[in-house]
Amino acid sequence: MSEQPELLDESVMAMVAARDLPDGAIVNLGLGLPLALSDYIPPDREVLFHSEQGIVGFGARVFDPAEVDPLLMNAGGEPVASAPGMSYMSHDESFAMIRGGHIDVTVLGALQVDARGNLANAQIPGKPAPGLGGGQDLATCAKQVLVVMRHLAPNGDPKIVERCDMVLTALGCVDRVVTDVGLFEIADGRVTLLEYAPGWTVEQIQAITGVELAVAEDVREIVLG
Amino acid sequence: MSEQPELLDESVMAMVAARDLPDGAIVNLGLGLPLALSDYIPPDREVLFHSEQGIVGFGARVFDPAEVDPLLMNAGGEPVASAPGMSYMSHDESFAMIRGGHIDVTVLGALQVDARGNLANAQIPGKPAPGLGGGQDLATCAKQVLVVMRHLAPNGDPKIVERCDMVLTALGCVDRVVTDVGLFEIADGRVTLLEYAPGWTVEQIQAITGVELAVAEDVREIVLG
Amino acid sequence: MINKVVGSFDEALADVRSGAMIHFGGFANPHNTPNYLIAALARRGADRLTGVSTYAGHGEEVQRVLFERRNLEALHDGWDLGLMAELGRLGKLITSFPNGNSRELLYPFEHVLRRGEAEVEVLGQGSIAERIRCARAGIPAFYTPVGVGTFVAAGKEVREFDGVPHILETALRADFALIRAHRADRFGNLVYRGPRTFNQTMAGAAGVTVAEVDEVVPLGDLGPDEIHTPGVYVQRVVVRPSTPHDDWRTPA
Amino acid sequence: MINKVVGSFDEALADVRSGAMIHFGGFANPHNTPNYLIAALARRGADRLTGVSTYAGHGEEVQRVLFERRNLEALHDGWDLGLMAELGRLGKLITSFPNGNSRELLYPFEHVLRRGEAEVEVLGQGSIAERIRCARAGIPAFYTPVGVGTFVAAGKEVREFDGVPHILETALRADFALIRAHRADRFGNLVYRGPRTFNQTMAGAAGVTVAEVDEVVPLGDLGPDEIHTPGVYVQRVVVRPSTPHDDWRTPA
Repeated sequence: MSEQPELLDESVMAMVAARDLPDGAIVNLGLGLPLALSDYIPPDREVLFHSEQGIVGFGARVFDPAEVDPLLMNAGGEPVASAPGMSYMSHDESFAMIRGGHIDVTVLGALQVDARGNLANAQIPGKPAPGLGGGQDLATCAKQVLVVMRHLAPNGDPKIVERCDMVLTALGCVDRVVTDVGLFEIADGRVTLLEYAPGWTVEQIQAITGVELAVAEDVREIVLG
Repeated sequence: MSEQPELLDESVMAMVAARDLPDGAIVNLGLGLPLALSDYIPPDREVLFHSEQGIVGFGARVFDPAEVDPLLMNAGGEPVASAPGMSYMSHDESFAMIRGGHIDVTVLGALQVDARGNLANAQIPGKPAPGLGGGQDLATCAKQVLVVMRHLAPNGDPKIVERCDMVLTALGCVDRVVTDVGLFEIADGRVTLLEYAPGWTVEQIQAITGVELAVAEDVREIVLG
Repeated sequence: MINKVVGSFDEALADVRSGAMIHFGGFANPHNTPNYLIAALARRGADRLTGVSTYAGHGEEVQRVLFERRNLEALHDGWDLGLMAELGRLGKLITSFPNGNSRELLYPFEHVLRRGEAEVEVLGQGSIAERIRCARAGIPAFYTPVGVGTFVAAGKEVREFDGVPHILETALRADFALIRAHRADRFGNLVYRGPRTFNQTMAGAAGVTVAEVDEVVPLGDLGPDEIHTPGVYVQRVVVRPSTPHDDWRTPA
Repeated sequence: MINKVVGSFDEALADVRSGAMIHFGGFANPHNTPNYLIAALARRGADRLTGVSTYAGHGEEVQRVLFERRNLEALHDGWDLGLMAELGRLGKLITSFPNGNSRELLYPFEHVLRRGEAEVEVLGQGSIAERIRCARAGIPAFYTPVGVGTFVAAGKEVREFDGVPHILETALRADFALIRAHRADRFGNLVYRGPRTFNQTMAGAAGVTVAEVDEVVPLGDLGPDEIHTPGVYVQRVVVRPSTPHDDWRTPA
């Protein structure tokens, strides 16, 4: 493992994920790595970020305490900016929006993803009970499910696997995965490498992946912007 | 019939119905005679009138065209006054309010009411299809169902009957009935005369009623206020 | 850039086809009805439509009488579902009021029904409202005690909860929802004035929700606590003409 | 005269009994949580409560750490469901987040669960939200595709609609709903500020809904288009103290 190329850092992973969000998309950001996406939307694109507690259309995260609106947080409790056209609603309306299929892209963290698109992100190791948050609703009902996660678990196990053996959040839902080594598509029971992180080879990525990868014809190095 | 005492007129019927609405009650007013109730609330009592299209807390009807807010109508399309504390909502929320049991009293017109409390007010004779409006929801879900109607149909048939033979709106729901000859309670399969219009005897009322009446121990003449 | 504001009512409904299912917002009052969208739908000429509406529409003549009775000035552009009935464009109507309330005033749809030219499904307003919300909210079916033991229960599953019988009702999703609101911004965020009727209920319960509004304001003018319908639920916005038209045939 | 404003938080919760089911509004942020109602519930001493909440509560210590991480000033009166967990008052919790999100920060309720002192029902936020709305709206049960094939489907009826399996979920009605809003009038009409979370969802979904508010304004100050929750859904209103308390034991 010592000869591995560099892993993408979290902000680059978020940029890769943000790069492909279409103009006008309604996008929910889940806990963990996905929360950073609202910081990386190019100024020429309008993406409406949705959060479970009843917000659609918020902006980038706010790090200056003087600028914080204590009521305006993302799903992870981080202060975010207001943006023109933003609106507030109730939890029931917020989930009517999710469950009614009005979310274009949901960006979720994960513990495991498998070749059938199954998603496991409920049972954090060591916690006494599984937690779902809004992830199950989002994974089941959003038009596109994009996972952003480290390629390997803290214990070194691959997180993209043949078949999830952790508590399942939702079945057959994941469309794309951004990890710190590449961008993958999941469809028809197959995981396809679309883009690789600078310096990585297909073989190196395959070696740390728990399922046999297909490789896109036009596989290429990740380029931002 | 020529020796009959006078029938209560519509405004007096509305006053009788309004008289017994408790302070603070949430009250829906149905089409026809019930619409007049919002004109007759004593100034020392606060009654919140609800209307299906998404209003709670409206006031008396407005007859001066100069005072009309064209958006603020009762369920029958008659202009009504705004009142402090009034609020607007959607049709779905308005019916969540109705169906969730939050309406204390629903005041409905009727074609027939029977001894089991069944209500028929859907199929107006001569119309090509039954109409329900919000009446079925209200009759099924309100805490109390108060019918205000003429005692006899235009063709002279009694409207309080042993068993409805017209299209049913809801089963076993009617609690009280105000007609132009008296006030009645329906419970346990029995219709009880509580109050009679001035000049009327129990026998005269029984003679134009389609079911055998019980008579309250303290039966008395209707007094307003 | 997101801009849901469309230049004309005709453009907003250019892709409505015959046989489409349409939610019609409003409640028995031309002031909360999407009048110009209905006129554009009439011009579009699509027929065999399935409509969903609280009521079957007054039509011009009944509306004039009702306004006169209340000493109100009649509108020249108060088009409602009655126009679609008069033109024979409705193949089916799902409604709580297929008829007028008075014995002497006849809705245009009553004539259609008498001639046997359309189907009707009569259902209580609350069940219609909830079925529409279900479409917005991704719920295929729910149970309600409303309608048990009456004609609306015919053919529906009955099931007891806590000893009380309930019937199963299903979601009502349309191809288009035509609604009326007061103000909008380019994201399609909406603010209503007055009772929000089926307008708010239907927003988001169709493939394409089109809002007819009094004015479009700059983005940011509608505050986050004030917006009633988030633009997520709205695909197209059209502004009413500043000078009322008096013939539905006039392009708008 | 209608006046739902109650003089103290203790008075507002004086009839809560042990074993009651309680909806707790808010979402992982003390600024939208009914802090003083939770403190009063703690003083009331009722236990074996069944709670419904998006999350299990941070408790004072976790909240302090989270605020420090974000360079925000910690609140002294930011009490949340964690307080009830710390005091051992919860017999059962229905929630989407029984644990903290981070591996190193432990919610008070995690300790309760490890000790086996309470039951937990974990369910997605959307299914919880819809089940609560059903209680407000008189719907005993509905179908949803969310949770099919996962642990939440255990023991639930599965049924296909359009070839897609769905599970049956039932209404969640509580004895009390404790919610937070910005302004109220004496009718109990409420206006919120910011995301309305479970606060708006739970209003009307309990026998008694109690709203903790920043201020009560004269009747009529809240306009009909502006009110988020009609007072019909609210039984009691209590105003937060003008000077924050720093001990939950202090009567308020």
